[in-house]
Amino acid sequence: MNDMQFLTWVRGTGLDIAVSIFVLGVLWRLFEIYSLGRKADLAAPRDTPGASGWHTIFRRSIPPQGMVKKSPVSYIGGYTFHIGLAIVVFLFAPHILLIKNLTGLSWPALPSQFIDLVTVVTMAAMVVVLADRINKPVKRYLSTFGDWFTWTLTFLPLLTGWLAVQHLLLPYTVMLALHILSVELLLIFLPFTKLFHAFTVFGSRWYLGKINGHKGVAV
Amino acid sequence: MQGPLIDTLARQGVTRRTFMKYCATLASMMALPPAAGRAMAEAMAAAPAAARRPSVIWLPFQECTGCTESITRSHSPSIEGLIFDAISLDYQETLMAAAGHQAEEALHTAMRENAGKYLLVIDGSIPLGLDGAYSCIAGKSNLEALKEAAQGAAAIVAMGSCAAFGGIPKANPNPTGAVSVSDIIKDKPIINIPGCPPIPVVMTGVLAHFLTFGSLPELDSKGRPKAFYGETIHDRCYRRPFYDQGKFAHTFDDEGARNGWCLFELGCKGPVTHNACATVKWNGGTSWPVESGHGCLGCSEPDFWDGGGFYKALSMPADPLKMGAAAAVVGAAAGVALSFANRGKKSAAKSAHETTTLADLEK
Amino acid sequence: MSTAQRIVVDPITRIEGHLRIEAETDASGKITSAYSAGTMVRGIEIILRGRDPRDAWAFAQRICGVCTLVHGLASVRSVEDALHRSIPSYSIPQNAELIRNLMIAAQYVHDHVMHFYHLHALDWVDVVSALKADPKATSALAQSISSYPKSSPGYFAEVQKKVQTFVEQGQLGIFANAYWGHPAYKLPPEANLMAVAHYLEALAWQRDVVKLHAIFGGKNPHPNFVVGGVPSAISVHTAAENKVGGQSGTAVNMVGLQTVQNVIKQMRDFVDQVYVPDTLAIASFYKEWGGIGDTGGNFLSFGDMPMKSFWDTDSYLIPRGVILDKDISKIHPIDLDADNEIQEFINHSWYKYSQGDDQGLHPFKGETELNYTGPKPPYEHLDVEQKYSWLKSPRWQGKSMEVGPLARVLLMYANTECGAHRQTKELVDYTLQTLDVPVTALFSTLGRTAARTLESKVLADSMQGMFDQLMANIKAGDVRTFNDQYWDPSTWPRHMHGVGLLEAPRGGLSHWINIDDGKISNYQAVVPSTWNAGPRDTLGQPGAYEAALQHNHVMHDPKQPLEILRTIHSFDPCLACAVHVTDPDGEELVRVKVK
Amino acid sequence: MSASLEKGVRVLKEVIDAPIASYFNSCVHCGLCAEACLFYTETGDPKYTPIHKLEPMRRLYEQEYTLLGRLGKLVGLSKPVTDDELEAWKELVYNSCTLCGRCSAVCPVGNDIVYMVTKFREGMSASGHAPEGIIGAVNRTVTIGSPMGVKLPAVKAQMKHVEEDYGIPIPLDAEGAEYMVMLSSMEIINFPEYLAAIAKIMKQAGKTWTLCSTAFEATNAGYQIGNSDLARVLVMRIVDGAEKLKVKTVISPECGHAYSALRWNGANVVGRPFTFKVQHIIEVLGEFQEQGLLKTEGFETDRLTFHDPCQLARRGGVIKQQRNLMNMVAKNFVEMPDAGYMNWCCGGGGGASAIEEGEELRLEAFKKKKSQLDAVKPDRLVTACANCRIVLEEGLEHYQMDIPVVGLTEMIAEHIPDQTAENGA
Amino acid sequence: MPLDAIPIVVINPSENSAAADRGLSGNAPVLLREIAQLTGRLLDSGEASAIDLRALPLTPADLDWLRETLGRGQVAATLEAEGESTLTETVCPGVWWVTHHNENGAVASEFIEVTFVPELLKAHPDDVRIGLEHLELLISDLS
Repeated sequence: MNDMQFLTWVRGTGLDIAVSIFVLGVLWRLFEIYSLGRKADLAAPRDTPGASGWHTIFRRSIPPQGMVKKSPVSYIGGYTFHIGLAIVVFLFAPHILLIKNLTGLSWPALPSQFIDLVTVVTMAAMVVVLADRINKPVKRYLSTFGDWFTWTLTFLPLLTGWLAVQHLLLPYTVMLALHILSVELLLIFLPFTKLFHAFTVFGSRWYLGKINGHKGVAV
Repeated sequence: MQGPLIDTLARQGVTRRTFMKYCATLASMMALPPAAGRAMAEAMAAAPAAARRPSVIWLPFQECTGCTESITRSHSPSIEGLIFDAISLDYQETLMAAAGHQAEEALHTAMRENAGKYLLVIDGSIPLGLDGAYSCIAGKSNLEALKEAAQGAAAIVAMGSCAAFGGIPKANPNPTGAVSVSDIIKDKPIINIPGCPPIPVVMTGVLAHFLTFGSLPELDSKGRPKAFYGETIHDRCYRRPFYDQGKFAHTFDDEGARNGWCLFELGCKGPVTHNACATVKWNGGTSWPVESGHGCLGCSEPDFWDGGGFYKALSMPADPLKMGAAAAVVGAAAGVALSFANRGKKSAAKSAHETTTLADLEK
Repeated sequence: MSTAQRIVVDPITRIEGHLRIEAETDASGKITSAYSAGTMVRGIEIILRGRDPRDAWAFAQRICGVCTLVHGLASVRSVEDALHRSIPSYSIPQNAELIRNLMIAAQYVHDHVMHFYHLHALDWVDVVSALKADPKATSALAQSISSYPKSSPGYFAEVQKKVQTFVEQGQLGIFANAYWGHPAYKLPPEANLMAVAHYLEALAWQRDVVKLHAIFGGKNPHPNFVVGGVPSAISVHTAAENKVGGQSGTAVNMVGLQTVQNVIKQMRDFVDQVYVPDTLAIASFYKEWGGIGDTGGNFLSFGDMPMKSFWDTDSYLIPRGVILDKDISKIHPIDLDADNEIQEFINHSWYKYSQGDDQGLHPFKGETELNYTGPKPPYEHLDVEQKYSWLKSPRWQGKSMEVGPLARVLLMYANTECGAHRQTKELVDYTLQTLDVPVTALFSTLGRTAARTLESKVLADSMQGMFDQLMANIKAGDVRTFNDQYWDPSTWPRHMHGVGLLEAPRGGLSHWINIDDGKISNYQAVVPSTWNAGPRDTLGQPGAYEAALQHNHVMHDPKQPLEILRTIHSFDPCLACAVHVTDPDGEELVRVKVK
Repeated sequence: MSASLEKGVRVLKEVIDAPIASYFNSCVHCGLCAEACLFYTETGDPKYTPIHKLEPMRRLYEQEYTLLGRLGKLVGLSKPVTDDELEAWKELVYNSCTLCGRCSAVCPVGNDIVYMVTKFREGMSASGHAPEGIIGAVNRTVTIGSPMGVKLPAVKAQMKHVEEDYGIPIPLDAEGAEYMVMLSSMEIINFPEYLAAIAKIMKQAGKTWTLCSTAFEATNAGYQIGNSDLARVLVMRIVDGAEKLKVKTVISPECGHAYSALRWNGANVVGRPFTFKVQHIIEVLGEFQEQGLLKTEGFETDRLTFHDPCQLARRGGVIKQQRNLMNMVAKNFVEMPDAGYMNWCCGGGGGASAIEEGEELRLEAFKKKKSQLDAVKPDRLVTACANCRIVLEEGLEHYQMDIPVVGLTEMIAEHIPDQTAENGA
Repeated sequence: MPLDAIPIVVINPSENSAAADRGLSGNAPVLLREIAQLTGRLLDSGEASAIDLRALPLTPADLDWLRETLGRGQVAATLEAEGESTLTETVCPGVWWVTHHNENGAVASEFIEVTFVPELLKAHPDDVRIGLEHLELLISDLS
């Protein structure tokens, strides 16, 4: 298989397989998780404005008071890499095009130099977060194979994408193919690893907000 | 700057200044540093003028004659310049006067007289199906003709994407079993000059290099001269700044298209295509595909015909995703099935509930 | 030549591709029957199946690198026709039609000139004889027939010197082993020298005029097209508003349009001052070829150069129609969809039809299944009683047709009511008068070659009008070049079919496409050389090449098949060929290696 | 698998629901919950990371309710939960967790870890892995009526004592009263002033109220041990009492867990909504203050600070009221760092204070409270939870800090003008 | 129709004058530093050097900017050899802007040369020798 065939495969059959497993996995896992259901709360609710599942989905994106000081690396590194990822994934023109092709939705892109910068910052943040995981007793204690594996799965698309754009290490065609392949691996494993938090985080926050909101606590 | 070649050129009215200019421009085109132009001028000037013009034999196989047409569009050196001053084009079906057995004889004479020295140029792919009956010249299969001609060749130039990589005949489902020259010939130096067709100046430039230095230029992993195929179209494209700014043409006739914004969204394969179109341009520097508004087809890359569609951006799926809907159904079905299993399990646990008593607290 | 002969000439050179012809001569050396065979196939119709119809043009274009744009454009038109048949409001901006016309016309002029000088001329011009010419006399000759500025004695002396050096070196290259000195060459040395000089001039000229294709299509060979218009957006800006800096966004800017204007002028100048005078001058030495190479008198043209729209055939510069039995007083209309009009037969072609090989199939129902039954290579000859070619045999109402410049010129000649074609009539009449030959001389090898020249003039002249119209549109603020409605195949009806017609330099071209679910389900290209070079059909009727060769060809020396080349080249073949000459009894006689 | 383990697993299967599944899938092992947990911050031992305390339940969830987990169990990649493991986890689930909810407050993906711990305790208790101390408390509550063994006569003695001291009658089993007041046994034994304070306040507010002879004990050890069945038994006593006396509102005393158990969990364990309201005494006081029914005189002048009981503030949504009440009677009120919603637990909630073997750890964790107090150096510490009060006093004594702890209700009552005279006149 | 009859069709009203909108890639200003460095080297060691402008990712706007910035100096030379070549000294003496056109007038290559006199302008000793022979012939013709 030459590099062009490799690229065409990852853009064609490979993508098809990856997206299919992703869609299949996401639906299966969402059903599996949320079909367990929850009993209705019979306690009389206390109504406080701002205390609800929806509010919590957004409110939890802001660090609670004092916590940034407690664990600056987790917060700054984590926020940087999540926001960076979002920018790179959703505001880079070629990615928007893919999303447009798959969903029909599109929006304006950011200049690629900026995306480039964000990618580097994101990768740096990820490396810092990784170092933190190795150094911090709690994180090291909690970490399993899955944590190292998913870090790699997330890092590879950034690295390969950046290398491809910068024309480093391997010819662009191969690098682009590796980039797409790494994204496909990410898609394939996402529903079955802790990466699935990308989906359940909303459900979790909503439940937290809902359960506590019932008590009048805006969490 | 002295030497037989420069003297010969001088006799033809080429001054040293002209020659230096030519070398500077050639070096620029071949992406060599400016100093190389002077070095090249000196090397070429010092090269001994051949007693005979080197023999070039050009065999057409599964081709469309586009490569031949392309070389006739070469500006510097021009095709007539090559034929009259630089090479002896002893066999070229489209241009040669003789036909039939006279042509065959010219071929065999040239092969005999220049054994071991001639440059063999091949355009078109070679079909292996039906014992080669898909393409025959003089009743002889291309495969046989290639093997015979390759024996005495000093080097082989696979001209165009068909000869270099199999090209359009090899496109899915490859009905005739077409292959490239390098799939067949393993014991001769082969230089691939892909493109559909290749840029004329690339063809003549490589010929000139071989004739001047007697060796092949440096090649990349796909057998292409690095000087011309070392960088991608995208790298050298004048529209690259727009890509970087995120400005794209969305159709062939919108504001972006008229302003010359990046054609990535319209399927341009510039980022994965190694060729010199963006710098050398076409037809005497008049224009080139991207400048005229159509994305690069990627024609100098192997199997570009099966690269997923010319209007699909590289970041778009090469084929429509076929399994997605099925996967969604399967995923939902699996999810629903698991839901029922889980809820069943849960209610079973619930109905088996035995009220905990104080005694139960103690194990 | 005292016995019947069977001759094998393979390859026929100075054509595009691989063609083989088999013919038989009687004892006098006269050809009694000839067989034309395409010996190369790539299966592009098969490769196209299942692909995105918008991509098809690029594949189809690679059918031929000489015709280089016609297949691409025919393919684009086939998809557009499919859309138009399903969605009648679907249209192409006029600017796109004009740009396409300019590109087609430039292709004609470029291709015809190159054919005449580089592919055909060596059949009539003895290069070696040019060495004997007197440059002064050559200059006088040149000046007597044309006002072309490059006609000084010094100019011709230089050309002669160049050829001299070349010949003296002993390496004739592409001119080696040819038929120099053959008695069929009748030009005086001065005319030969002039032609050789123009051979070189034309090489330089053709390089420049293809810039028109480079402006609109990005490159030549194989310029780019797009379904729905042309891909070259018009980029006319002031420098101040110019976003790219020194030059406008696309190649179609002020500089590019100026180049186009220059090319048009260059084309007209060369045709008027070199091509037309040379044709007339050379033809005057070969008038007997006005009686050789008649194909039987059936001509077909699909028409082209829509001034308004592809679907408005009344706006075509070149008319559509069929002429039967040389009767130019009656133009027969063509029904593209009628099952019994355009059909392809394969009795003698290496294909298989699912319903039996004897029937003819309309291209919309066409099938392409390769079925090679010929000899295993290396082979000496083909069995012409059986299948012997990779070409199919297209027929109109069961009749063999000639397509190409002669067909078009005859149709324009027959349409004199239309203003544009008065020029054609005048040109044809002037030519016949100048050469002093009867009108029947048109149906010949000479007529075919002359028609090509005359057509070049008509088209080169028409280009200025097209360009002016384009400029007027731009001036009026209309810069539209592309219709992006229905660009996405997901917006198309599930089942469509269409035909893209185009008059290629070599004749009527048609691409037939069936589209199901946005993908090509069947693709059939019926190309000019299939009409002309196709083998015999079910009824045994010969194709145009075969018929022409069977008309009045007496081989001076079968070892030097110059006569065959003249007639075959007069069609400007677009494939690789071979010629077999077999005994009328079918008995194989002495196999003569033609050397 | 032992029968008890089997039962525990069955109970867990019953209680694992969508929020828990969602939470487990959302956890990214970021470890931020550890930073919020005083058992981790004061010991530095990563095993006290809140989410880690749920590890056996996580595995059980995956093995029971996810396809991949089932496969993993099948091929031996995922080990089944054992008695030994649960026994080892007892310390993490009970001793080192006070259900204070700070971890839930900081989790970036929104996992309600306390919610999960309460569910895990269902399985732990059902499988016999609850700590002795809490089991004892449950036993006493169910069999005797109160975790500290207080019976009705003891309550009556207190009532009498208050009536004598303050001259205010304490109603018992008064049908149709607006409020039914609950007590915690700690108040009956250690803080009798509470009952007096209620009497004074109710009198000033002019509200009718009553104690209930069959349901005076508010503490719900069943809730603390995490057993709904036993919690239900205890809640039902209150429900029966309240419905029998037809009161409008039941007042939960100054006890955080009692409030959570009745206010938020009660209806759910009995399986139907209450016919009466449940309010914490601080909520009631807040209402009285708002309605102008609470009038005080004079101010405390020494430096006071307030310890927010977790169940009242963070888990109960009552934060402003206690501050308004403080300001009513205190001139020199200062807030500790992190006070309010993010206040640190005393270290003894959720039943932890009942675990003898957990004392050392509790005292270690108390350093957090110590540092909070060190930051403001109060003269006295006010709170609104009897359990907090006891744990705080223990801790302060251990660290030899001389800061008395007082109940807010009592402090308010002290500032209510003497009503005996008025009324007696 | 003459081309100048075409009115200017404004497809895009100019929005603002941000560098990016004018097509500047930002690569040109860097070149100035390189040129300065090369000029320093020329002064220090006499070593001439050249920058191939086609080998750099410069937009036409970049080139315009550079040309405008460097300006035109006092010396300009034209060479007629297979198309015109122009060698123009910029306002910085020793920095030359060299443009080679092909026979069709298109720009074939473009350099900035940092040298006292561009190599191309100097007569080659061999040519001078031929010139001398020619001169001697002329002189001998005088007598």
